[in-house]
Amino acid sequence: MSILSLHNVSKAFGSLTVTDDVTFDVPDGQALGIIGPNGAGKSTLFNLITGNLLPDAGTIRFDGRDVTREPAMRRCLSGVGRSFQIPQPFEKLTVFENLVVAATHGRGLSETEVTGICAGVLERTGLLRKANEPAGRLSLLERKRLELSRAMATGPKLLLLDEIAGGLTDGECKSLIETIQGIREEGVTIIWIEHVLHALISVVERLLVLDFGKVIAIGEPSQIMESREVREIYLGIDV
Amino acid sequence: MAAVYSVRTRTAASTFAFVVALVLVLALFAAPAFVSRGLIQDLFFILTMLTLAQFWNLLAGYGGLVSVGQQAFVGLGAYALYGAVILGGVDPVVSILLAGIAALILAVPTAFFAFRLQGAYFAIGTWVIAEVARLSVAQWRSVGGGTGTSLPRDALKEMILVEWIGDLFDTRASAARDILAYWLALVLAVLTIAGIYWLLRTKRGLALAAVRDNTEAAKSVGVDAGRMKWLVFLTSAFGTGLAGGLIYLQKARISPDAAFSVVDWTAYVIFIVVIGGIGTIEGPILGVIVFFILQNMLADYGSWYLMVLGLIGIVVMLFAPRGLWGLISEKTGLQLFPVRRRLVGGSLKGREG
Amino acid sequence: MIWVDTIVQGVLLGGLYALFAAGLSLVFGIMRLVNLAHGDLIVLGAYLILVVVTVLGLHPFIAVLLAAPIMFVLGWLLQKIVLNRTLGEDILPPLLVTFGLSVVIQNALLEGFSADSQRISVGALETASLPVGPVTVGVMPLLTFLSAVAVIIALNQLFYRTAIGRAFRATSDDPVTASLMGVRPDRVFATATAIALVVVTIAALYLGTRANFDPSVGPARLIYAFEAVIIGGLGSLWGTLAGGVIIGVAQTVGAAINPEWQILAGHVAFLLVLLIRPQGLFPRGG
Amino acid sequence: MNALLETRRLTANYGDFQALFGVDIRLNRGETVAIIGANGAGKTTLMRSITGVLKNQADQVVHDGVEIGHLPADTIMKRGIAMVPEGRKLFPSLSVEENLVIGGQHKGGSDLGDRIDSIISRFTGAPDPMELAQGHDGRGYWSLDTIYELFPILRERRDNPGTALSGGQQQMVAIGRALMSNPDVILCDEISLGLAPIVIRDIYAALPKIKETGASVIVVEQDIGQAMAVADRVYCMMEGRVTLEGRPSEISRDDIHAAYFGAAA
Amino acid sequence: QGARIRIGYVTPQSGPLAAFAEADPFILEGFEATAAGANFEVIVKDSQSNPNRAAEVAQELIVDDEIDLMLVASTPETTNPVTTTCENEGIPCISTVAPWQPWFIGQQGNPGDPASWQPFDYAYHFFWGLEDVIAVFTNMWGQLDTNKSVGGLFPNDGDGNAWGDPNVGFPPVLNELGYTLTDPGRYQNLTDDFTAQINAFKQNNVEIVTGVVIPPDFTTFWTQAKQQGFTPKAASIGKAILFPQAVEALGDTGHNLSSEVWWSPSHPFSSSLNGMTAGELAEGFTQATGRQWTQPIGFVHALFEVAADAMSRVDDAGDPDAVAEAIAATELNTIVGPLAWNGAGLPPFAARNVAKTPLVGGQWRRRDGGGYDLVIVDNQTAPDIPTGGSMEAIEG
Ligand SMILES: Nc1ncnc2c1ncn2[C@@H]1O[C@H](COP(=O)(O)OP(=O)(O)OP(=O)(O)O)[C@@H](O)[C@H]1O
Ligand SMILES: Nc1ncnc2c1ncn2[C@@H]1O[C@H](COP(=O)(O)OP(=O)(O)OP(=O)(O)O)[C@@H](O)[C@H]1O
Ligand SMILES: [Mg+2]
Ligand SMILES: [Mg+2]
Repeated sequence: MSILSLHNVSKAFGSLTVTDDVTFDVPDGQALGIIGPNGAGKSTLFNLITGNLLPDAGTIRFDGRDVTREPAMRRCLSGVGRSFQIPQPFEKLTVFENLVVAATHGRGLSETEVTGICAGVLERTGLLRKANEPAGRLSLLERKRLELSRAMATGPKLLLLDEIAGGLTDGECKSLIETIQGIREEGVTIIWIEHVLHALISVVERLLVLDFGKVIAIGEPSQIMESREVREIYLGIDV
Repeated sequence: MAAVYSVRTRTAASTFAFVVALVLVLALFAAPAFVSRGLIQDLFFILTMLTLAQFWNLLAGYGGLVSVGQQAFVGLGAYALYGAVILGGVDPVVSILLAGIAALILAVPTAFFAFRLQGAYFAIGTWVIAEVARLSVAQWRSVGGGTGTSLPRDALKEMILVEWIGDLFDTRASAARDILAYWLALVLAVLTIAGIYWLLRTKRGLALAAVRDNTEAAKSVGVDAGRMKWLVFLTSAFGTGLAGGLIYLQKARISPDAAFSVVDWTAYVIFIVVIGGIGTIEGPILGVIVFFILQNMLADYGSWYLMVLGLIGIVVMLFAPRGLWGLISEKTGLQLFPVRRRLVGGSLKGREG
Repeated sequence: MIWVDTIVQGVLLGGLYALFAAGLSLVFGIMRLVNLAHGDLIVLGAYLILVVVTVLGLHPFIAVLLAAPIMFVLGWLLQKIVLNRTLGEDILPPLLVTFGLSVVIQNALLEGFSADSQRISVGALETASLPVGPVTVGVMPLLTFLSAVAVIIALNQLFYRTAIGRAFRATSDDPVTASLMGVRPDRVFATATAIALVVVTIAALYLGTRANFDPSVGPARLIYAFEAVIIGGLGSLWGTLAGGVIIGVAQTVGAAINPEWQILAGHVAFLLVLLIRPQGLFPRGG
Repeated sequence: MNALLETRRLTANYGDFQALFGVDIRLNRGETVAIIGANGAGKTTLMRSITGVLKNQADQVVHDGVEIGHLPADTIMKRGIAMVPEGRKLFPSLSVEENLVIGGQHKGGSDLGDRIDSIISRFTGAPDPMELAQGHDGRGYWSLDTIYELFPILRERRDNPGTALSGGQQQMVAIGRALMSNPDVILCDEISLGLAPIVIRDIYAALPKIKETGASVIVVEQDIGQAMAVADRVYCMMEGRVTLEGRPSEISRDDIHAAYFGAAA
Repeated sequence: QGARIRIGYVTPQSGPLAAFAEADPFILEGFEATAAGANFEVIVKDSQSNPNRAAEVAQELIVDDEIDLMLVASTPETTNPVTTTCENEGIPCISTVAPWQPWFIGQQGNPGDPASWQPFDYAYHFFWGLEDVIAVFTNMWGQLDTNKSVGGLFPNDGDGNAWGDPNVGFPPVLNELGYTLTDPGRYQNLTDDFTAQINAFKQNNVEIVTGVVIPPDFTTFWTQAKQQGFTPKAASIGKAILFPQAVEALGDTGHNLSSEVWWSPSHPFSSSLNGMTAGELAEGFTQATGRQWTQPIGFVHALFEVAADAMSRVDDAGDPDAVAEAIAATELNTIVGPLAWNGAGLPPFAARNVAKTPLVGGQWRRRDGGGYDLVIVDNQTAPDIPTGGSMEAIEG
């Protein structure tokens, strides 16, 4: 059964079509990677799935319901969690409070019920030390980790991750991969946009390639990586 | 193996502040026994302006809704009270509740309209709605139309509790009425501050802060930003209506131009909040005291007073946009009404954020 | 017949409102500045013209030519020294600062000129009228309306045909990128306010000749001016004229039904337009 | 040899957030330098600091031997440093031609405001904008005609609103707009972003012509291949720091990967 | 004697009503210079022309300054909030310069329900009433040959609602006297267009215009009327053309506008405080300030006359009931005429609290070399006051 399915979804900004007739399914519990050049429309696709943007055409179904016109907040409640590519922390709140907002509102729980959940998430993502620090003071890497943590705190069934591995050292990258693997094993479906391919490929079962808003390939990572087209368009560097 | 965590909000300063506040409130309750009537009236003025300022601050400082139309709720609340007393024969003290309810009722269509507008448009839209309310009330002949009217003296005389207070303090009825109004203002102000503080400490308060920081992100973590706006707007309207009713109960005379005055009930209130420090509970408290002192020192200088007031507003906004409390808390880190939730326990034991 | 007259007079009244609003529209359109002191600046302009008229004994229409450059410089300094510091995402600083300014101007005028009603006299022109078809039209109201149209044409020419207008539009779109083009936004804003105050001076002439003024009459008209700007749509000068006319006609038609509804009708027209088109009738680039 | 443009221990902050940590780059006269790096590495922030959109210490940016870190953006532009901003940033209220014209409207410290400020500066001791902008009169090869020659399609669309164009055409307008002031230095931030390869080729084809007229160029690119192809030297940034510098021929793909992503492939 | 008697005086020194208070310093100086004045300490508070502020300063005077007596003057916007406050506080209050109906009825809870009206215990008012102004106006109109068609300009404010009131205002009396009234309805103050009213007047062949209009609105109306070809034979207007500056603002078109005259230098009265005649008081004001005399001067002076007289008749100035009683018992010849709260010429409900002063009619006449003079043209209501000419029609 697929938890998410997009059917002929399109979105344009003025004359620029950023999402062009996109159709795909994500089976429950799967991890899907999305790659594509800068400006291909990857983040826009996320915004359409989360409801931060509404599509011009097409339908989006989540968890068996048509959510095409649902506002972002409703979709979050029904289980769509996301991270932003450009981190969007609540800067005046502490890291912990950032998570409390997500956990209380995203799951509909009371504040006392979520303390443990939030602390647990922070432990997993390694941000616990910074729990009481205002989010505005975090470095870029910490902000990205906060994005991941906050998305996890909403208790998602579907987790959308937008470029969270850039700029990590080897060790950090490994532990990030472990964290994401862990989330997967709990049964959470994951869609991950990432330029750091080795990290992506070690997690996802399927890869979707986006170019100019169009899905140009979707399938087994190894197959996709083999295809000449993808290498040319995406990597840019001749190998 | 799971570590045990808990959340702490209190600080040493806030505990101290709480005790001081408690003593202060008790002292204020007892004040009529040992201070002059003039002081009671001054305190009434301070407390009602404080209430208005807290609600405007809730609206603009926490909810991001910069309204220039709060006089609509003051005026409508006050007129509802006069209508109930004059036409319905309801006891004035009971009518204060009706004032709040009337303001709440007006707030619903106002919000439907004004929420379609953003920023400056919102501000001007609310102002126009307040004008419409003023002009409409000015057509209400049975409470005097554009002329205005006074509260019937009988109703004032027979007001509940007045006699009891008169006996208690052995004063004339007019002084007893002042004391009653003062106590009501004190209750209203304390409940307002406590209520707003409580709201900020709940998950809704946290969501309010999140929406203010980043609306898109807040929506993405399940915060219903639209409902927060409604909550804040309706609450402010209700509280502002109560304050309006109380203010005009004490004045005993009303006219549309006075009750819907944008200068008295919105501009001065904005001035108080901004001087004190927007987006904090402490700010309006400080602001109202400064405003009161300025008014007392300078009011006899007529137009010079207003000029100075205007200049102070300009200077504070330009050079200390976070107000006096902003300056103080920046220097000292002081917070009397802390809302910051600190995670303690587990491996964080003993560490302070 | 009466209805024709009512509408004609409403349109002419709309010209007055549009004139009040044109400067506001310019400033609001370019820098989203809500200037609550605009009405008081008009009154200030009227006093300035009055002083020139009394001291130099000039005809008001000539006195304007002298007052306008003074107001231009005043506007420039005001924006450069005070208002530029208030611009930004947050609408509160401009709101509070211009409100403070409004209080300061009003009371300074009160100190300087007392609360006496004043009027700028244009002699026989005041009561002159022209028969236009079935209705008689006052010469001054007609001049007011034509001046409003002329001001809007002139501002449009400035806006769309000159280098400075290009800089206005570019800065309004994106001040940061404009500064990369060698445009200095704070200067552009200062120039815009300076020009707005020239328009204010023209509005002041008609305010001062139409009826009495005293230091306190500014704010009462401010709200109509804002309504005209918002109805017209952000940054559209012709829209502002249309907005003024809508409010003017709504007022006279409302009054013809019952004078009680006169001012209310203007506000209600405003609310109705916004209910249907929250972005106004002719928003620029919208 | 003196660099034409140089940053020295350049730092930049957005509020509490530090985005640049002591960046040193230099651009020699006649050179093309590419800056690469992942999203959020700080490339755009670097461009904004050089052009004065973000304020810095005076000595953190040096142009032609003059410290310019503290100057406002318009004065820096009048010194001859033009920018093609990320995301093109055309003015939607201006037509294509007006977008171009405004780029050349203010060159050298010559407008009335500058003259007034220059007079005022004599009394207040403030920096004199006329003096600071001296040495660049903005005259040169580029004019509306030569830009239409370079990008003929723009002549056809001259009266359209800038935003009604395709992405590639918009990018051409943005480049033309920067050229209109005949700058010594032109900074291009991600000019290939979101464009089809064929369009990218067209745009990069203009680069030699631009260099011919005497401008030195900094390009910011995420497309590493493109960057390598056009640059004399490359800087790679990560997390607000320069992590790699060199000539394209001298750097290996692994170096880039390490510098770019932090982790080895 | 010892302590001086404390009087509070609330007056609109700043704001749109400031012209009413323009003579305050002159009058106060004069009062302090009199023998009686030495017994008093007068504490003056500015209402800023704002009813809210007026009530506030009244409270301050009563509670903080512990005044024995309140004086207040100038328009219902000032007198009513102050009087209401005094009444609730049980402090005696004398007020003036507001017709008695808006003062009395305007302070009743439900002005529409006469059965509910109640007299005041501490508030006393002296001025004329609408019945007087109606009599004066109709007498003036009677001097002209007109079709008896009247147009009314009544705004939705304290004065306008009283003047236009269908029971106690102009309409019933005009009806009785055979005039037809065209009353288009209550407009808001600071209206920018009067086309609706002008059209209604034209349609009904109105030859006489009356009303109680604020100055800027009358200028707007009058100018528009001229522009739209409407010139009545008479225009008798309250409030707007009270002050000479306001008439001057009309340029040449102010000639022969008519208005009620409550006080003038030719009123044959003199002060009980210092014996000055009306003419001398006006002259003194002009010498002190260089400005033309205005009508409130006499009444503000009279306010202090009444205060001094009443206080001289009480033993304990601190006893509000005694003071109120003394005021009620006043019989004094003042600079505005004889004053007594004896109910003369008043309906029973107002008899206790109101004393009436004489009213005549006047016209503004253009002076050679600029400026206007107010000439009394009708004294049928108070024959003691001499006229200076007779009523003239306005020329088209
Ligand atoms: N709100 C918007 N308005 C106009 N254009 C937009 C908007 N958001 C994105 N775009 C444009 O849409 C295109 C796709 O953007 P998007 O952010 O989806 O790309 P992406 O694939 O996520 O790229 P990257 O790898 O750089 O993150 C870009 O050209 C971008 O400029
Ligand atoms: N206005 C801003 N306020 C706060 N932080 C910002 C702002 N602009 C950029 N940043 C942050 O500064 C860091 C560097 O951003 P910058 O735009 O310079 O990166 P970049 O290398 O140009 O990335 P990209 O390839 O996405 O354009 C990022 O973490 C970004 O989130
Ligand atoms: Mg993206
Ligand atoms: Mg960038």
